[in-house]
Amino acid sequence: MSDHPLLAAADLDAVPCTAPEPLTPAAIAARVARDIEPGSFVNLGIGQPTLVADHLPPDAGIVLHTENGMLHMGPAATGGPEDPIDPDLTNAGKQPVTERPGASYFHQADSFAMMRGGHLDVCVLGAFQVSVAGDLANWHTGAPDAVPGVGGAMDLAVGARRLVVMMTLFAKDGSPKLVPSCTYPLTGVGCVQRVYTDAAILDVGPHLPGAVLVETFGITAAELAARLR
Amino acid sequence: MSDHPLLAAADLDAVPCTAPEPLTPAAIAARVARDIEPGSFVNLGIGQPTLVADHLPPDAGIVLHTENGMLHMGPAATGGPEDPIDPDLTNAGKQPVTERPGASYFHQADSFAMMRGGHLDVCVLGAFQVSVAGDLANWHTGAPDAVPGVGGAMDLAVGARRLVVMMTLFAKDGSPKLVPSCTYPLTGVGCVQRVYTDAAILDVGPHLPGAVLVETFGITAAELAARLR
Amino acid sequence: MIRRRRSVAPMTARVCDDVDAALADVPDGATVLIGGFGKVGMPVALVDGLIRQGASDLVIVSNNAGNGDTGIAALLAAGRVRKVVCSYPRQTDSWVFDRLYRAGEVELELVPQGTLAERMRAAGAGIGAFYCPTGAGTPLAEGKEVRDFDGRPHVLELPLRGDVALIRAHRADRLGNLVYRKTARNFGPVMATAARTVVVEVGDVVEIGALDPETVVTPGIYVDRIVRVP
Amino acid sequence: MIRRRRSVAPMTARVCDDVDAALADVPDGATVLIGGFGKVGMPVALVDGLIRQGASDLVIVSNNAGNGDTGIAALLAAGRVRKVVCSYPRQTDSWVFDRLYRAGEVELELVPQGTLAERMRAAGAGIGAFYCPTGAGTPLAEGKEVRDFDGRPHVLELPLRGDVALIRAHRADRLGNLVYRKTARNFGPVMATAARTVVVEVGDVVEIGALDPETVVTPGIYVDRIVRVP
Repeated sequence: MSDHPLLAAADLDAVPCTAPEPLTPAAIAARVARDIEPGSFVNLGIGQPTLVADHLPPDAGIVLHTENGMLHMGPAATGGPEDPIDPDLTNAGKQPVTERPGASYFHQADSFAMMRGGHLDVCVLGAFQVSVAGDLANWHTGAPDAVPGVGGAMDLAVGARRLVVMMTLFAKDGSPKLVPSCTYPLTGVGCVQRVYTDAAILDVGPHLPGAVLVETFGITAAELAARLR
Repeated sequence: MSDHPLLAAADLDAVPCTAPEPLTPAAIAARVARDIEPGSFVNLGIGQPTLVADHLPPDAGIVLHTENGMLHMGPAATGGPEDPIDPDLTNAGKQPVTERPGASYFHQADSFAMMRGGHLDVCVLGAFQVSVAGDLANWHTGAPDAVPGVGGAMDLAVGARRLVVMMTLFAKDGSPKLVPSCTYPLTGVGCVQRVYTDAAILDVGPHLPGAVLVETFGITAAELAARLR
Repeated sequence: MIRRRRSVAPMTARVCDDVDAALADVPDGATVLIGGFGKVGMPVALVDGLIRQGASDLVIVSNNAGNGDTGIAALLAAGRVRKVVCSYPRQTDSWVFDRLYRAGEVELELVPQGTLAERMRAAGAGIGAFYCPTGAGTPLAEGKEVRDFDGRPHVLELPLRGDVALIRAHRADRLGNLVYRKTARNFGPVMATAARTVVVEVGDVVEIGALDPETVVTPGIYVDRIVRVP
Repeated sequence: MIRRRRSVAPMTARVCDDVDAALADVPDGATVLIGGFGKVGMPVALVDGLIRQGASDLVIVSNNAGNGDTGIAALLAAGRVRKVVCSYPRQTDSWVFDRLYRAGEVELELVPQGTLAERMRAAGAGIGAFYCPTGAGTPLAEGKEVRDFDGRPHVLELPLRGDVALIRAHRADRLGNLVYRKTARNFGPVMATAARTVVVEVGDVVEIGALDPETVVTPGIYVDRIVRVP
């Protein structure tokens, strides 16, 4: 048993530190992209996860799903002659996008059936907090006067074969966003499998004795473990 | 209260006898067709109900649904140059049919959603027995060695806005097929609203005090009431 | 189950002369399903027509709760909406909803987007209720029955029916068969099955037979009224 | 929920050389969903391939239980099938099933046709269970939970999943996007969502981009293997 509030017992010296500096959002996105297997069907959540698309190898046959009703979504439309902005074609963030060859369109019930039914291989979401048991909080800060909005976040949380989170490891006030137990309202229970952050990659989940450090960036595992206490 | 085992109390002399002879199956079908409102969406069950299609006014905009996945089904295909037999185009009885302009095709979940969701105006089914409360028995004789088969009968029974039955009023052994309570296994409970037979039209249903004679054919209402005792 | 009020008029009578004719009978207190994902696929002309028409005390079911000062936002601003059922009211330009919500002047039922779609599908498909894993263990499952299937908790969800649906499609034939365009398809086909009266604005009305039967997305059986709004 | 085993091969590798390659790994005891309504839309070459392949102790889910002496009937006659889940086994030419059923050599689970489709849809759509009015008060609801919604009794129905689905489509592109033809569409799109491995025989395989994205009925995400069978 570990006496660390977040991390499972492990040989911290064996965890590789693979970058001299903490990762930028683009670098986190690239690292997420590297772990996505060729041929995967992937949903990228609103916000920073959309950056992952820029780092997927074009020949890997990775297919993007957008929950507003499309497979084989292409990059953002720039409005140029090659990719004009089409008001009928957006991603889940309502930004204009393009269509790749092999695309298909479907309605909302079919789109969420696809997601909830376990047909997507990977979903990448942002988060306010992730717990060591894989609980996800990413839709509501819990502030009493906040207007809540959930969108497809809870559907994505239960549906994907592999759900990973992309976020900074520490909030602006310095507190870890990886927590023993989420204090913000939950999006899903035990649904996150891996967290990609600027400082480290960690595996989480209901069957682990604590978060497991996979790789660190700009900090050694031992130093990070100390910061996470 | 009526003391008749099947019929609600009524002034039998007021029930019109509108045909000198019992109706043929084609004449029953024509009578069913006459009661279908213009613009209706209609499903015709396997067997004699399919005859109804021959009697629908061509200009009434009545649309046929077939539960194997089509709206605007046309007449049977004869194999002639105008309506060749297409192995991919059949009705629910697996007979080759044709397609009318304005047709659409859909899969089985969508087709039965359409039916079960109450979007069809009229469904016409055959029956072994109908009870005065509108219970329907039309899928199984209950014989222990019979191979059962239900197909879409139960779905049709619960789904249509108006379910009517087309059958002979008496079985081959002379017993009425309109019964106080079905002895054959049920297809649906309280689902039938009207029964069109060779001898009479009767309204049935859970809210009626007994079957209500609407019209007789080749027999007076009083004579028929006596035969039904 | 949707018990549709069927007009007995001839089959091409579904095409209305204008938006106002198509919306004349929307009653106060109606539950109105409104298509669109943000502005994509939003039936703008029908929503504007609903504002002119004047029905009040409405329950609006839509993915979002209005953008800027037009459309659903204008309907809200006019005080016509008692309750909003949606997945994502909070947007950068949802100031009308935000103000009314904070002032307690509009009720909100927040539903996960997929559950919103599935509840309308259930209404249209004659499903009495369904168990859905989405939201189990979260505040949105509070007060709802939860039951395990296959070792996972599922929330019991009920059908969501409309009195009226307002949707936009790309093209209709005169029988009401519809096709959509790209991601503007979104909620249209589901909402078309889930309301007693379905009103569709379309860019284009074509003759019967002009749509390939294999490509029809919403069969005309679901459509009551069509208005051409190019 | 379907946890699909995804091959990591390049995206065009879904096209198999022949039926035998596409079916090589069907295990004994598998639940096999087989498309078609009678012979319409039946994946004849795949069923013949399954007979050659030799898997036994199978559970077959299909609308019917075989016609004549070929296809599903031949699979039954070869003693490979432990159980049939279907809506309508009894046909004029279902003598193989009839004999085995009367002899107690094959188990039958009779499911109303719409419930059969909806149970497979639920499996593919991640719905834990649903309440369906079909069959309430009949022998087919015996032993099942019944509950009233909207004043009507509904039967609790569970998802129906396949290990393998064998279906026929009209045309595929090399990514597995499918279109069907007329009423041969029937169970194909539903079964494609409901099995871990989906094998499709198609009349024609076209290049990526040759199918209009608006008209794709089964997106390639649901399709694991394609065999051209003209």
